[in-house]
Amino acid sequence: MNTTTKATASQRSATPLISLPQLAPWLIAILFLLLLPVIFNSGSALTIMNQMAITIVFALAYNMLLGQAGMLSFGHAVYMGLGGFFCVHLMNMVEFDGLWLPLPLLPLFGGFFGLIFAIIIGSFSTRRAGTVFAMISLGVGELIAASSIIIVAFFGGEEGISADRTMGPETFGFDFASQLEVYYLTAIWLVISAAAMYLFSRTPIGRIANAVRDNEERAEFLGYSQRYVRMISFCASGFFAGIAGGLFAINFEILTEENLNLGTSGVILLVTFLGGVGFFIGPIVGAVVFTLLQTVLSQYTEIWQLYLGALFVATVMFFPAGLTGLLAMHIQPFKLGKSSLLLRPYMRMLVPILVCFLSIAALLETAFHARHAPIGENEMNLFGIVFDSHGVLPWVVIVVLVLGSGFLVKRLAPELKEAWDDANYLEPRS
Amino acid sequence: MSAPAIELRGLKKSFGLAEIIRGLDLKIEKGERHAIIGPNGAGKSTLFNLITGRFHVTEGTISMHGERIENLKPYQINRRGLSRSFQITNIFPKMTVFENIRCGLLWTMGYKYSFWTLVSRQHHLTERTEEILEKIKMTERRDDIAGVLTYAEQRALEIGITIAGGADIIMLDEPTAGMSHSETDHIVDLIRDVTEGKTLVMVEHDMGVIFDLADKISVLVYGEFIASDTPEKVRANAKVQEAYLGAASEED
Amino acid sequence: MELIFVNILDGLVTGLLLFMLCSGLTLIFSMMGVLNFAHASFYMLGAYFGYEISTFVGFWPGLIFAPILVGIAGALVERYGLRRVHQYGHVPELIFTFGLALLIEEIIQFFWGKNIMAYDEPDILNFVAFSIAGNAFPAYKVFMIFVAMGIFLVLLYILTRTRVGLIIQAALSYPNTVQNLGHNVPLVFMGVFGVGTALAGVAGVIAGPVLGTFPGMAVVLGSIVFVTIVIGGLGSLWGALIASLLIGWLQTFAASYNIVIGDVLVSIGFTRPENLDDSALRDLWTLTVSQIGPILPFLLMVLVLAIRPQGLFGKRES
Amino acid sequence: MKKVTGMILGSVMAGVLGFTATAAIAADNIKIAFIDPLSGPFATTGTNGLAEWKFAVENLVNVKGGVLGGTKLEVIGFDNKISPKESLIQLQVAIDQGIRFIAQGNSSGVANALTGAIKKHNKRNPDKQVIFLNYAAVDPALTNDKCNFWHFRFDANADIKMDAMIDVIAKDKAIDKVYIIGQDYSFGKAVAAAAVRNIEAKMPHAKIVGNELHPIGKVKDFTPYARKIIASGANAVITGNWGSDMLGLGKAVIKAGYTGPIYTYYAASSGITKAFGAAGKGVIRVVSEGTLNPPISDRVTTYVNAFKAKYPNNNVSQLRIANTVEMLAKAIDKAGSTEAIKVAYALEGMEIDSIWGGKVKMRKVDHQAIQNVYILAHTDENMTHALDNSPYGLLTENTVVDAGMDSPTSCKMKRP
Repeated sequence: MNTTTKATASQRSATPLISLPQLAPWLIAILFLLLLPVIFNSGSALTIMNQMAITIVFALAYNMLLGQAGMLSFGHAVYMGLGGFFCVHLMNMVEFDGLWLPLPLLPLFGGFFGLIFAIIIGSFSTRRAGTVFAMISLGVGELIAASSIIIVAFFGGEEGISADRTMGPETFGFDFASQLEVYYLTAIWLVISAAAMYLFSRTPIGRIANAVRDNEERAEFLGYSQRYVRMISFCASGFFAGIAGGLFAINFEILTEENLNLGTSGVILLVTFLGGVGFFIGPIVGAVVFTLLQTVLSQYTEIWQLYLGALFVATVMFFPAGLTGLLAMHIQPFKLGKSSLLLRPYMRMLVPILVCFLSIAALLETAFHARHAPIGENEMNLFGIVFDSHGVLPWVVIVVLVLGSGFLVKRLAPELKEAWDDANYLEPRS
Repeated sequence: MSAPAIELRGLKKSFGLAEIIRGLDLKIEKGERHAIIGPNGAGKSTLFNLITGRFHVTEGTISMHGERIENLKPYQINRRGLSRSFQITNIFPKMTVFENIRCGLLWTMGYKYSFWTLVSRQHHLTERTEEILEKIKMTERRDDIAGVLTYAEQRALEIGITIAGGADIIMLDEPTAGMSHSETDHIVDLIRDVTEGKTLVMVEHDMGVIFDLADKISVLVYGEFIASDTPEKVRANAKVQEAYLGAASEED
Repeated sequence: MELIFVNILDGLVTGLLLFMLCSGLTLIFSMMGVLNFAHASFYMLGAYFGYEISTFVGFWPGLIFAPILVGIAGALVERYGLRRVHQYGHVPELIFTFGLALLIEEIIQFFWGKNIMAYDEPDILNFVAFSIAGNAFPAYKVFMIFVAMGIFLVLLYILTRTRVGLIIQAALSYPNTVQNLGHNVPLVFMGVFGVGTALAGVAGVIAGPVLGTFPGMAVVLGSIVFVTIVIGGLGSLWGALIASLLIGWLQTFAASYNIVIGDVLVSIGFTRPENLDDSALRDLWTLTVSQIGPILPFLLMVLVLAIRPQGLFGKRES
Repeated sequence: MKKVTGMILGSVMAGVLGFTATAAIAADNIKIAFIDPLSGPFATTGTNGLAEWKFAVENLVNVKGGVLGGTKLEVIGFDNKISPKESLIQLQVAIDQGIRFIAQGNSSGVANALTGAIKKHNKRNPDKQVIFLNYAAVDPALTNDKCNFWHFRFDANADIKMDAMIDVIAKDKAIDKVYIIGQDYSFGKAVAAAAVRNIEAKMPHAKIVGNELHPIGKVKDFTPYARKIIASGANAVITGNWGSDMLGLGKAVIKAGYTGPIYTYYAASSGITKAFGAAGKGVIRVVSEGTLNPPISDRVTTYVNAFKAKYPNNNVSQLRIANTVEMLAKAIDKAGSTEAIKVAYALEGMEIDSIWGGKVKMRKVDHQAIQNVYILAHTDENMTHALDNSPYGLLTENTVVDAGMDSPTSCKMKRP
């Protein structure tokens, strides 16, 4: 009893909310978001950036489950999708029924509906972690995606439900007809949600979620019900996923079955894991990289999904901490002031590794072209080089490149490993 | 006020057909340091798990300060002021030492499931955590990941987490298992220090530690107490010498 | 009445096909604790390998060699992929197999393209075995039933009568003790994964001609396979068999009878709204059981897990 | 620190993005954006369609010197992964590249998303208006309730095709029990509704013995459905199924012992013709807006042979693509401009001679193309142009001239 009153008293003690070094990355991020559309002002760039922002919010929400609370969900698209569907209906009510609702507030309602469904489904799915939770999430995801096609009145069948975002009351003179206005609206919500999710991870429940992830039984012996902790994490995650759904509704003005199905749920798992589940910015990195890969790579090659699948499997196998983990590995050498030790082996490895990856890609592309291109179109263009995919010479060149660079990488690997070990220890080892 | 800290009445536990705990009666008074000893497989850990809610009770009752607690969830029992450690180290391996201790504090300091306060801004919480780190002499390892600590350090951290919440009943399951002599001495000092004025229940194999720490000893053999008394009397008890101490000396 | 008998037979075929996949999956799960998301992808590999071999030397060699190839592929995946991921824990393992499922689908499209393959049953089995009230029962389906039964009996024999089987049985019940018995656990793991995926390969070869061989065939079956072993109880072979048959019949009978949900609602006392178009629940009233047939297993799984998390016959929780 | 490295990474990638978004604007061909699935499970139809588009543009327009006195047409593929969301992104990318003609066809869901988005886009950006050339999405709503000025449909819609199909079925008085089965989504429902309407109106002697929907893409084994069809005693089956649902249903029904006709929309090419093979002969019928067998002219034979020489693994299967390209070229010439609004007005009411026979007229009131509709049979006899590199193909059985010419529409077109 005594400690409780003391605790609440100390909460009121005046301290600055957040210190400058803590604030700096956020300020840089905000500045970056403000400046982005100045550099990339085409409609498609804005659309892609909006798409990225939405994916970031969704991935961060997903990581509240996977990274923070250790719950693997195969059906999280449901909460984003349902939030989005309700938002589209709200937009239509604004247009046709005269509901007064300024557009910028819409994502909040998306979050609210995401939360409601998270409460309903979480009430039975969060009883256990691990495989049982994963399987329930899969089942519920499939059920809701399937009913979205059956219940036409609400979900609009496979055509989905569309709306017009510009029909609401103007907010500060904006009617949100232009992509740019929508971009800034999305960016503001991105910053708000990211900050809220970051702060959530710093609250008692956020910390205890980590504890439950690491050791659910021990947490029980510290006074916390693991089920309740998971439930709260799940609801919070559902809320932010719903916000992402609201943003999606504003950006695309249409929600379809696609927003609910297993594919979308799988993609967000992929995005989050690719970025790195152990870090707050992991999902951000994952969302940025994935969106770019998906939009840019698919313009250049038909087999982009093959690369993506290979990248994902390689990440799980070799860098389970994701791309961010790969970067974070370098903090230790940097702190020790030994990052310079790595420079030389990195430089030596750079060319062979690049050549290795590019030549493997060239091998796949050429094989694919040789097999699937129309007759007569033997010429293909790869990295700006035009050659005949049916000819012997290109094949010989590519195979030699693959084998040669692969051999070099293997040769150089021990050197890198040694340098890496040295750079990670304070004292040079004997 | 007179109710004992822990009271067992006719406690039984079966797994399938095997009856592991066969009707235990025991009173542990407030402030008492009580050790439970017995040969391997006697049911000591099972008894711990029954009291702390990890296992369901087959028959009988468990009371804490006069209130029945059998078959409550572990977290419910913990909230009533009982905290335990584990025989196999049971910490949060991916979190820092500081965070491990802080997790032990959160509930009892009233933060519960709060998501509107930031832990880093709770000076009182940070101070308490630092105090405990000081107590278990781990201030220097504050920011290290718990999973990389040495075994002895992890055991100390385990005790730190257990006592952090300020529970008035502390249950330690073989706190010195697998430790060297100097490490054991350190842990014993630590236990004596941190359980000052509290009820302590411990399972232990090291007789030195038991006679050093315990006010009372209960001897558990095949799911039954064959003695429960002060160290001197237990040591003199013929049945104990035959069933337990005799066997123990053979082992040595 | 005759129709019911035909439906029972059809459901049996579906159920036994499911079981061929589930038996491998549940073996792998019991031994290794890995829920192999990519299991149906190995089934698809089996169908494609079978098709490719059949274009050169006919169906029957495909039935022998395709599963062997799939098994080898599975063993390689275990050796060079899964074993590496194993050290990170179960969630990354699950994610790995999830990624593997995506990758296998892409690899198949890389080599075979996206078209439906013209994979047909062998001519020798292309006749009507018998007819019931005008409903033809193809000989190939009889063949499928016998293959599935055969596999089940062989599995049963191996598990209960051989040394390897005893080790596997021990692992089913006491996953941690087998490690201590001095058996070469990594080798056993690799073998079990190889055999499990080879079983999926057999299922692929014999199902490919009937259910179609196309890049989406794994997705159609994939999650149902999970659902089945989760319902049956993770790690229980009998549970897998019973759940497979249950789901086979459930889907067959759901598809066979046009029970309208609205009629059911009326019969249990609800009144039908006067004007359906105005009702928000209008879709519920016109829904038929056959429309929701394929999602019934998911509903069943959610119910089973919410009530009995270890599944119908499972002893262990995951 | 981590944040900053993330940012740097982000900006590098964004640089790549900016480069690609602006780089592609070059040359002065008139570009058509082909937004359809080029990867994923539906890519077969998409890539085949793209090949047909590219070939049609080259061989019907560019060889004759292009449009506007020498400008060439060019088709650029955009992969929408059959996702409405991706389609909208690709639409935006296409518009940014200065493309003003959008072609799409696979999935009415995507078409719905696109037509809505294009309507809003044209209203919000009058300087960048675009036209939607819908060459395959046949959901009737697109030229009825959801019609708009920028959308033109070159395929016969589901209602028109059903109208023609029932006209043909009604001629066979022996058919008195019809079974309707389809996928449970808008198109499947539209087909079922149209079938019921037409059968009731034109086949008073016939009875509908079954009318049901099954989940789309989720049925592993169609045998139970086949059993019901057999049990109902049906002597004609009508289905709007496509892809593996079509093949699965067809094979199961045939295997279960059914011998009557199955009338379909999409039971051809993409491997389906080859997979049906001998089993489908005498059973499978396809309703289509054009026919290859027998070819009505040497022009058809030359065209198809040239196509097969270039794309041996693809089929000339979506015949309206040629009509679309020819009409578009004519409209651009007539408008004397590539401005979307002028071309759109030029397209309204336009009439051309179809390479496949008969005339194609773009009805002004709802932007629905009116053309001949054919009922084709799956067979290996009298095949000039077989499909899927198999001996099998589609042969004309019946022709309905100017099908659906007077079909009603609920479209209330608003012209800018």
